[in-house]
Amino acid sequence: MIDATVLERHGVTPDEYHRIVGFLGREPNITELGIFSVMWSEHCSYKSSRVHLRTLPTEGPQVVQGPGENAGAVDIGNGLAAVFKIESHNHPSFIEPYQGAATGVGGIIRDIFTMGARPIGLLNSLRFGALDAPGTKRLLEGVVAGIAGYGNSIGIPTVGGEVAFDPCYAGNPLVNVFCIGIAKTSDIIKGVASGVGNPVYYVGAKTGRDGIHGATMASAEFDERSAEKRPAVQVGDPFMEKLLLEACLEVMQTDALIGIQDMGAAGLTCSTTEMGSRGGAGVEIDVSHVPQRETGMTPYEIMLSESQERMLLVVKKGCEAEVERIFEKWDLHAVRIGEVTADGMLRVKERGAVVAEIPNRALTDEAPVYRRPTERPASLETAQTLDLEALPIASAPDVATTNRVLLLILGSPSIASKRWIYRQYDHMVQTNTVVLPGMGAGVLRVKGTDAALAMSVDCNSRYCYLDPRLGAMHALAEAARNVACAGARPLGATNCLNFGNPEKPAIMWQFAQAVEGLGSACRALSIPITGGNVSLYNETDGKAIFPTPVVGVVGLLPHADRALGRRFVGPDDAIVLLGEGHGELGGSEYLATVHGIVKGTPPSLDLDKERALQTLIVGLADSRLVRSAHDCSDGGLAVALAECCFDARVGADVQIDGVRVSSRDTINDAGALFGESASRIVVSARASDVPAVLARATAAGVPARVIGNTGGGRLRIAIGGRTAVDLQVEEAERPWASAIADRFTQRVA
Amino acid sequence: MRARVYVTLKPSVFDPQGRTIAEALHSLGYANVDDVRQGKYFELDLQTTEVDAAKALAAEVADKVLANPVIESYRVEVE
Amino acid sequence: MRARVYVTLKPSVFDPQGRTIAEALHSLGYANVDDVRQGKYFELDLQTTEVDAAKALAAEVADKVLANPVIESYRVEVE
Amino acid sequence: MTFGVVVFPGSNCDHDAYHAATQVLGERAELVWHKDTSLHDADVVILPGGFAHGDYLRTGAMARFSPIMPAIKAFADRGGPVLGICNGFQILLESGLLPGAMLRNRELKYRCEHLYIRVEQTDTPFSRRAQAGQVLRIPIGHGEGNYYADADVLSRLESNRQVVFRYCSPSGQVDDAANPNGSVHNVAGICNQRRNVVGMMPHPERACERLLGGTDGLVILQSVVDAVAAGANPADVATTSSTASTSPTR
Ligand SMILES: Nc1ncnc2c1ncn2[C@@H]1O[C@H](COP(=O)(O)OP(=O)(O)O)[C@@H](O)[C@H]1O
Ligand SMILES: [Mg+2]
Repeated sequence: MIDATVLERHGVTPDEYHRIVGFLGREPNITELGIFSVMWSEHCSYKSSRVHLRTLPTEGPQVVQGPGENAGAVDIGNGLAAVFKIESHNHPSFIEPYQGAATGVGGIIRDIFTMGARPIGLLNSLRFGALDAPGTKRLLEGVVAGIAGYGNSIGIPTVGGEVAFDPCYAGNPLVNVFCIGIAKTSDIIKGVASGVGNPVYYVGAKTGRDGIHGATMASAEFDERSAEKRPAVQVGDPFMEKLLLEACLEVMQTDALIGIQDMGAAGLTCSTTEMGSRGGAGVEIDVSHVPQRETGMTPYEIMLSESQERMLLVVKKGCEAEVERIFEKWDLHAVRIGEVTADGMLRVKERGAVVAEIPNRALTDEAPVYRRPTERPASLETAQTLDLEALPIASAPDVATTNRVLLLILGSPSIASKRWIYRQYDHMVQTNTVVLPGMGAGVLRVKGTDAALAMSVDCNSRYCYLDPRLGAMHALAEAARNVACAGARPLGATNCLNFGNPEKPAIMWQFAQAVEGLGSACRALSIPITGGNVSLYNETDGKAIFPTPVVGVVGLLPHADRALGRRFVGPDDAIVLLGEGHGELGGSEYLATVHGIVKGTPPSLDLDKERALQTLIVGLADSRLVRSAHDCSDGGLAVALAECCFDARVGADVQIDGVRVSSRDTINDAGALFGESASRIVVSARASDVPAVLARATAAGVPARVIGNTGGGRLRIAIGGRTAVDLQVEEAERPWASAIADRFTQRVA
Repeated sequence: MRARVYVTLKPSVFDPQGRTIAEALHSLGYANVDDVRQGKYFELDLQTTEVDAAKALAAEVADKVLANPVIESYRVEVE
Repeated sequence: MRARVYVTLKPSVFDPQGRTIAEALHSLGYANVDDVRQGKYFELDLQTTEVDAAKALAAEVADKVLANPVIESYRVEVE
Repeated sequence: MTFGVVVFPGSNCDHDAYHAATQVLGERAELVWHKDTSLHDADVVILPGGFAHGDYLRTGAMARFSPIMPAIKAFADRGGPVLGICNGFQILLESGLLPGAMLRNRELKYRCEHLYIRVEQTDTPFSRRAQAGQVLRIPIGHGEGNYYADADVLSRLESNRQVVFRYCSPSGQVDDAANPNGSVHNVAGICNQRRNVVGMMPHPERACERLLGGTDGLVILQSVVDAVAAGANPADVATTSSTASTSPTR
């Protein structure tokens, strides 16, 4: 019955099958094979990534919960913890952008409230092909509408994110969603099953045939009861999730609950086995008690269904009525489907007859782990070779041309304002949003305290392509720097590692390098990783995406009212540059947008300097010595300065030093204006505070210099005394403000 | 000529909106309504005067723009 | 028995969705589509087995719940 | 005084209204579950924003059948002040407590941002503290805020001075450029004939704290605190008519 074709369809290798037989001491039946296949899938078992992920630093005095639970958590004082995680929904969003993105939001929200935390914020990190390429606009529009449709409805503000466009994502967009919640540290709930005889409850949407993955799909061949066609697309139901969220949080206020977990990937299978294995217990369920949306579902289908908006609970014996009553209040029917057992087995019955019986450990701890071969791609050498002298530009700089180049970069969709996007997200519900999207890191006050949390997701995948190790370090550093620019001290990070096919040594090399880089940056900045997600096989027609390790960092501001935004506050403030530029153009937005090339090596990154810089800016914010702060990254100093002027319509008059990276002055100017040297922040300060700012910087060992003043209606940048850029702020703002919106104009008369 | 296009979720796709409406109807006492599925309905005013051409045009428009073939199916009528 | 309910905006009410679709169709080159109006479509599974009773039930549900008389009108069919 | 904040399944600004009433205004507030049939001792009722029943059929379409609705109607009939915010406004429309209906935003997109509204009428319990013509900066967050009423209803609304708030420019200009959703006559909020029931799309509870970027919403909530303190049955509130122009420039 189980032959090579069946194994292949389940993505189970002959070796793995051998191990399965070993664990069971017999051949599995089809339901058991299905259960093994999903639990041992890359998505659930992390079999290719686990050896690398183990090297990430996960500890620190602030860590309340590290990796391994549904989400990580850090202590934020006042007896509270911030619970957060990021997850990908790339493939589903490509198939059906609206529902794929919506269900991605739904899934990550469940991970957070499962921990006993009330979700208070969402971020999203999106990657698409070139915006003008066919299909991109439809994808972007659908994904954004899906995120909005789910998040707005359930009432969790989307307070930030990032969006980038590059042809490498044309066949494989990325949709990563981050969620953060707040729990009392003492009330954090885990996904464990324990206490023999305690009832196991199912609550939420009914189980349908949706989401049973193609690769693990049962076919008529091995089960006559199953229908031939099943939709891969799941439809999100934010209303159901809102009810689940409120009801679960209410149940968590009682002492009736032992453990709880959402049914995400691998549905009922994953939640029963993981909860059992965490609690060192077994779980026995009868699938005939599982609420079903369709008729004639097999145990195989019920166990593997990935229907959305479902939760599994282990309840204290004797508290059943209390739990059922709370769910009834919310019009949800909690159904008892089984109980906790002592024998460490996952036992599945159908109307009393055992249809699957597997030791939990075999599905979780004993799942295969691979150290896949790695090999540095030969093509990297060429990519890293950047010949600035060969760039086809004039050698003598003139202001008109440089103005045009700046406008071009400001209007590049990756740099341009994302207002058209975040305006579709409710970013104010829950009345906590101190710093709105578009102003830098999202900042949410913590009600009942003076504090606020800042959060940012970042990754420059061009850097990661050119040097995955350094690129990943930049991702962590940039996310942390954005958080620090808001005035918050980074406390912890989560990550979503989006890569190609790990069975290719070149991809696996990228992966290993990126994890190494991420780990070393986390250690240097004392930011532990508390959780994350890995998304592999992001390839179309054998062509992989750029390695994209998206990092989300969460930080704490003791005083919410000291939060900073990017925008200049008014005229006559001094503009101070913290950090130094070296004209590094490798992998820059300038090269990509103006010259259409992704080449060179990413900017260097000195993590000690980065750490000093971040500590400095957090201190300056706390002492109210600066009025705005903006990280200088994509597009370099010129773009950062322009963005400080935008929305405020406050101009800037700036003088900077030149750099020498080429024999031609145009290129030197480009390096000074658009070079992306790391560890730089543009701040503005009252003139009277400048001495204090500079003194603090000196004490911290951070280079700092007054580079100009705010005021007037123009953005003027001189290099070594010679005017390089001179534009009306309004003129500069136009392409930036409208680049994305104009491509979607849809105004009805 | 007027064409009517009916777009519905494919039968295998879960329709949470329809289900929620059905449940609301139950709580209002309409126990006789077993299930509800919600779809979209379009009226197109076409310049075409021939039935077959109108049908073909409406079907093309439905296929390309009005329905999402991944999860929806459609039906066209011309009057 | 299955009832179908079609809910449309009253002719006097401006339909932004229909208008947007019409404009999108024009920009795709479908100049033959003069106008589009979008409505809602419901399929109700009723326990009733009599046509008249089914019609009456569906109409009641449409009137009370499915359509908003301020802006919408509806039509019921039973198969 | 006590604010009664009604919680429908899918309400998501209920806690925001509660927070504004208790933490910012320092008043009492109670969350009233939609299956309750009594408003207990609420002096003012707020129907908060959100997505009651997911707004799956139409915004507010199913909430109007909630068991609490008869109590709200009775409260309104007695002259009690009722404020519907966003989804709450939509529920008031669906249940007939206010005239008209909501269509999708003309650009078909959900829209969340700070906007400006002009106070047109000050003889309602939710605007009595404002100056006629005062411009308030208050956020919106909705996908279906395109207010519609047919010509007759609209002219009655205007002649009875029932348009309480209109979308406007920062300087108070009521024109199409300031209209975020296509509402007729730039309507952002209206009241019933008796003037005690007000519905508005913008969220005053989101604009009550400096930390969150502005406090212009306070005038609306403080108005009703005054009204209740004055023991005013809104029908008795001084009917000093407001001076703002009643017909918008279009
Ligand atoms: N998808 C999105 N959702 C919400 N906000 C976004 C999104 N993309 C970008 N933003 C916001 O726009 C601003 C600029 O984004 P980005 O260019 O990535 O900032 P930075 O360069 O500081 O990392 C940030 O405030 C960010 O939160
Ligand atoms: Mg960024």
